[in-house]
Amino acid sequence: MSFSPQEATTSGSEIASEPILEAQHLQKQFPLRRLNPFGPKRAVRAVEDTSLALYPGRAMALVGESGSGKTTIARMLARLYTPTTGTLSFQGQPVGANLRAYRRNIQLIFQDPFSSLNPVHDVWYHLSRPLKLYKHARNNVEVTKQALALLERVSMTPGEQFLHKYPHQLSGGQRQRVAIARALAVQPRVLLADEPVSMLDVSIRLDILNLLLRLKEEEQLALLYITHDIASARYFAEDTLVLYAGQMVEGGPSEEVIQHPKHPYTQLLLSAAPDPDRLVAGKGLAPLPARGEIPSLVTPPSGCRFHPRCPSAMPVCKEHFPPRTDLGAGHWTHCFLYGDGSGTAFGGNGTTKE
Amino acid sequence: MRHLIRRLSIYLLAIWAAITLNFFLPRFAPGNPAEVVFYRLAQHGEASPATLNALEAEFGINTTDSLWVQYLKYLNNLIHGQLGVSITYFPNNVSDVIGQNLPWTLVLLSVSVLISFLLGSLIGVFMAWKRGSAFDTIFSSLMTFFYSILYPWLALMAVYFLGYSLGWFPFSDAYDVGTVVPGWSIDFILSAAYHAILPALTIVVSTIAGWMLTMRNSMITTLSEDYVLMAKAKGLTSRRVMFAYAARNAILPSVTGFAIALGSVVGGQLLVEIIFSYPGIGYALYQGITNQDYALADGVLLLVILATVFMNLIVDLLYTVLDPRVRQERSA
Amino acid sequence: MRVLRGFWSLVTLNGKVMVGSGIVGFFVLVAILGPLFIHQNPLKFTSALLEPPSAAHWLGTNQGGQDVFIQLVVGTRTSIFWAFLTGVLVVIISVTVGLLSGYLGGIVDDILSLITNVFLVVPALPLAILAVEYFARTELTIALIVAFTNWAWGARVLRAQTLSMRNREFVTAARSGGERTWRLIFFEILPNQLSIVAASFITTTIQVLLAVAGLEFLGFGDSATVSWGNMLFGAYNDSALLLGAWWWFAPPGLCIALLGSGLALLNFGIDEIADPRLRREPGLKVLKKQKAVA
Amino acid sequence: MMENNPGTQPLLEVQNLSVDYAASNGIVHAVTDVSFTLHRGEVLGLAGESGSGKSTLAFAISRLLRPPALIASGKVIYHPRLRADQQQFEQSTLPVNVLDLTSEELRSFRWNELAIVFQSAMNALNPVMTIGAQIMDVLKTHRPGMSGEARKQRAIELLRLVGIASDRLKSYPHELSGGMRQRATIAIALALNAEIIIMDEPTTALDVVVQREILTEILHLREQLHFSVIFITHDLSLLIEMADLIAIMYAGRIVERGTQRDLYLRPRHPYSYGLIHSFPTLHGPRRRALGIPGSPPDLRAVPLGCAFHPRCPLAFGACTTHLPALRPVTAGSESEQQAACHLYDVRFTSEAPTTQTIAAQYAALAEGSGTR
Repeated sequence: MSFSPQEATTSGSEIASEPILEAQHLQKQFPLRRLNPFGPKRAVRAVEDTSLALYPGRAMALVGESGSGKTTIARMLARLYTPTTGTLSFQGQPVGANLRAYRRNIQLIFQDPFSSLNPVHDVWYHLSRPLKLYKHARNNVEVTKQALALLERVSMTPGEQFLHKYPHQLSGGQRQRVAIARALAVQPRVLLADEPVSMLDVSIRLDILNLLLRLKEEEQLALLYITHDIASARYFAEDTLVLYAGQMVEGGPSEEVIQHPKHPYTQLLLSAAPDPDRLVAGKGLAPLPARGEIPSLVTPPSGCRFHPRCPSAMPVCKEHFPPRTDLGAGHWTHCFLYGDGSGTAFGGNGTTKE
Repeated sequence: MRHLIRRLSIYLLAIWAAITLNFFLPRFAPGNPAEVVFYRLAQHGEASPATLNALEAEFGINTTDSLWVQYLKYLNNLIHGQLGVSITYFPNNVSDVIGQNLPWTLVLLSVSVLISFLLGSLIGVFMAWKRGSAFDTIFSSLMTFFYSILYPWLALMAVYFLGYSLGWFPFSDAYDVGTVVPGWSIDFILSAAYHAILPALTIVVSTIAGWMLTMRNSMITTLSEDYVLMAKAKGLTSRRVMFAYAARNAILPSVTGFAIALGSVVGGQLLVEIIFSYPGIGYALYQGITNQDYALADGVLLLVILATVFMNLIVDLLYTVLDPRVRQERSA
Repeated sequence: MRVLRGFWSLVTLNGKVMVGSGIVGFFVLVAILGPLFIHQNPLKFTSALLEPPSAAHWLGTNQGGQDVFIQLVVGTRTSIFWAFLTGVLVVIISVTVGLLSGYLGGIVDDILSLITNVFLVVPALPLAILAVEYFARTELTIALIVAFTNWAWGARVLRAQTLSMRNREFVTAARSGGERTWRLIFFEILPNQLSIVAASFITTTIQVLLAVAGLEFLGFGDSATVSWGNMLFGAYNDSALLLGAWWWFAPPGLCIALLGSGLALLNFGIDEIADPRLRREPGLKVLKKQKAVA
Repeated sequence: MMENNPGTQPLLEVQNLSVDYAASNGIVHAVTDVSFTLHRGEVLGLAGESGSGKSTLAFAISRLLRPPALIASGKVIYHPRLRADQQQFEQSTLPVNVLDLTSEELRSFRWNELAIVFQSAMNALNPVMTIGAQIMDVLKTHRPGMSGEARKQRAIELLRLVGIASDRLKSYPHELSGGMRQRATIAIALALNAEIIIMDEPTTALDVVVQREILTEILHLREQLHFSVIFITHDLSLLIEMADLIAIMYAGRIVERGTQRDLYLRPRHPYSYGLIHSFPTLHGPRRRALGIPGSPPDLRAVPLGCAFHPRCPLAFGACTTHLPALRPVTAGSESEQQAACHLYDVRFTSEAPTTQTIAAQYAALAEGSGTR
């Protein structure tokens, strides 16, 4: 059995290899249409100053609620959106204008397998397009051969049985496997999985996650796993990054972030997550430390965008977005409660583990 | 606000385009329409070289003015309501002819369109509510046949069978020209209403199928919405569920459709007036066309286009009242 | 053979489609084969004036002694040919405008939808008359002008569809897979819209059939051509009404209404196939006997 | 006002309820032979995946099924009680079969006795009507004696109850956030103090924090107002935290039911076990989990015998041929836990498996697939 998440969850210092995909200071604004051309410019400020790095054979989870900007980040990494500012580099080289060459290495897996496959095309067609576009197959015989191999890799056997089926003839899990096979057909180095299981039935979710984990290990793929379910981030990814309203609030090794959350938002997220163990421990639903919903991104709160909901908000939170505080072991957060003495520790053990 | 300003700019552009087309077409069309008109006038013995000059000016022939100057003059005339002189009703101005005929058209059109829309939508609501019943089946078949009927043909049939053969209704003119005098008298109104029955019936019958279909489909879609199910679950009366929840939402696409369909209804009305010799602007248009009275025909057409655009604006306003989602966008 | 069987199963899938294609098929057959059996000039004047229907003249004769039945059969070909041709023309315009406008967005969309909206607001028939009156009276002129005044509705529907489909994940997936724009439009989006294109073609053809007949009725047709609309024009202008010659004006209009009904049925059928909510469920009859359903 | 202890008096008894869908290629059994009892003041959780029939069951109970669905057999017995505070749909406490009510009785039964909260508040609220009007609508129909001002006061009170400011009375649904909309539908459900509120995935479309807020709100309101809840969800981990009793459905049947504690700590049906362990945990060792192999069955072709047998790591001969019935998992025990599984039938197995045995079988399966 090759799966052993604990071993992979090492502290940041042990990451040997160089990042394969690195994003620095990405920012994305979607301009809104104005009626009055002289009026103020308005935009949806979807993502602010985000930096992250993906490593071969490792998975990073982006955790956040709707409106947190996680999908926008994935689409910027896939260059479906052009970042407003910031740089992307692949294997140390800045990403240039040749998007097709870039997409040879970066592939996206979508949330909804019911809409990510074209209802009018069969499985063979879906797999043949990347094979032909990236010249991995020269003719239809080769396409069929490789398509069968791809289906095999995503555990759809015997492949012949599925090759000429249309999406509506497949179950949700099978469709998502075809979508993964399509991404693999490109022979990418990085997979960006945008909530790959949230539309699937509960009992088959782990099956798909395990498939992605197997691919990550066997092929040393770098994985970005986007989810709103923090428990699955713990299961799936070595590293976790928590987003709130387009801002990075906390990140580090998954186990560290989840067992010792520092940012008040991460703490809120964790206390809101369903946790049957609480039942065993004693009484039912724990009270939430904060209420409310994600603010509008057209006119977001100033400074730290969580401050209107934050139980520990200070005047300074309204003024600036807090700088990054390293908490050791690769764990960091953007919160004035930590570092520099600009605030007091929050939530019990505010000190780092060393 | 946004929504309305966008719509308004569309309307202004539409009006401008129609006017401009009306100006340029005769100037670029093959042949010399001024001469055609002149010879027609000559037959009436009302032509003089001055008339020809006036006509040529109207069509932009043999004039020293540049095209732009002509265009500006033309626009200026339009703004002052000068649409030229009608040959058919010489020496009356086109605007006078239209002014005389317009009320008839407006009354007939608005009455029959309202009846058709309300009745058709109501039938559509019931068809969807009682889907699969005999009521639905019968009206569905009728709807299919009347969906694609030619107005003038239906008018001919009505005139021939209900008017000419059976003699139940009068089938020409807008009132009994021989016996009553136009005015606010009971006799006149009754006579006018009596004369309007057949033309109105023709318009209602040839347009109602469209409203029935739109409303039925839209209603069926709405009936499968959760809020209708919830209204039922709330134990509301069927009537309340049907109207306040289902039909109230289903009417929205119908209203949009209403705006789009107005154009074809207006076109149909023109044809119907011709058959019934109804003294509206459709009849004037026909006179203009058959006599190659371009000034008259174009004047009527411009007015019709203008009126349709204006009615679109009213429907837009109505829609804003009906749909709070658009209303909010307006205030935003 | 497979194609034929596929076509047959498509036709029999839905009762409305079946009846509709029966009617349309009949008219198309008459249009193709009918004139082959007629060896007489439909415009030939005879001395048999205004005869009611009889064995010699199935639908009687008109004031010029021309045989109405023969005119009707010959006119079927003209009317159907021009209606379908114009319909195709309209669909080509609306598909192009709709797809480009919806997919490309931005300034292209702004301009194209502005034009579309303008054409939607301006009434088609008056605009067509305005345009047609200065030109030579031929069927081609009418076809072009009707196409020019009727494309906007289809373009609007297709634009809305394309707009919603452009953001569907399978298009984004294909785009992130490296597909080119034209392939996205024609291989990913367009195949999903075929039912809408078909429905729009049929609706348009009905519109066009009526618009052409309307213009012909006003006398803008080519008087040397026999068509349903021209027959109506002749009947009305030669006072068929006052002469009581119902057999002269009733048949062409009836043919238009019937062909239109056939097309409408096809259209309703396609709607039902595309939107299952409009379909009548098979279990409905059983259900009525069930007490437990509200 | 509440004179009886929760969980003792039956309120709603569902007996052998079956729902079919008439499809073009035959009949599909969406719900088959389902029986359960809801007691006063209880939260009953119904869990299952897509196609398990959980929502169909809820619609059948409230008689809101739409064609082509129809109730094939069964009874839904409702036990009314006299309530001094309000108008009653029936002036007696004799049990009635909801499926036998005339349409007029049904109209009065609805919302007075049974209210529903739908999955998507956006779709369940009439987009062209204000929130206030949608609340007052119910009052107008069911409390014709109430004055306009009283209706308005009641609406404000209801909104306040679910944490919405009274100035939202004039808001349209699209002007509210997702969480607020769902609160508003709950306020509507509370309007007539219904005895039963069916909640069909009320929080599925919401983000976790809002979801938690609303669940807390629901439990809090139940304490205050003493209604019973049938809570339907695909997310078993939610139910374990908030339901008193849980029934798990698979392919249209209840396969296991028991208290939340029993189900979480000692799931007996292999499907229940698999479902519970399909959720990654926040604490404890991170171990490989497998979920359940295979997919939920296509209702048009449900496997013979136990519908779960093709996916079950403990399936044996009888599972492919005999349909298991719900039976107590431990004979004579006071626990109400029941499972529809041959493993607990003495005719097929001499000794019933423990949760550990099921865990071991699943682990063996995981081992097998790990080497794949």
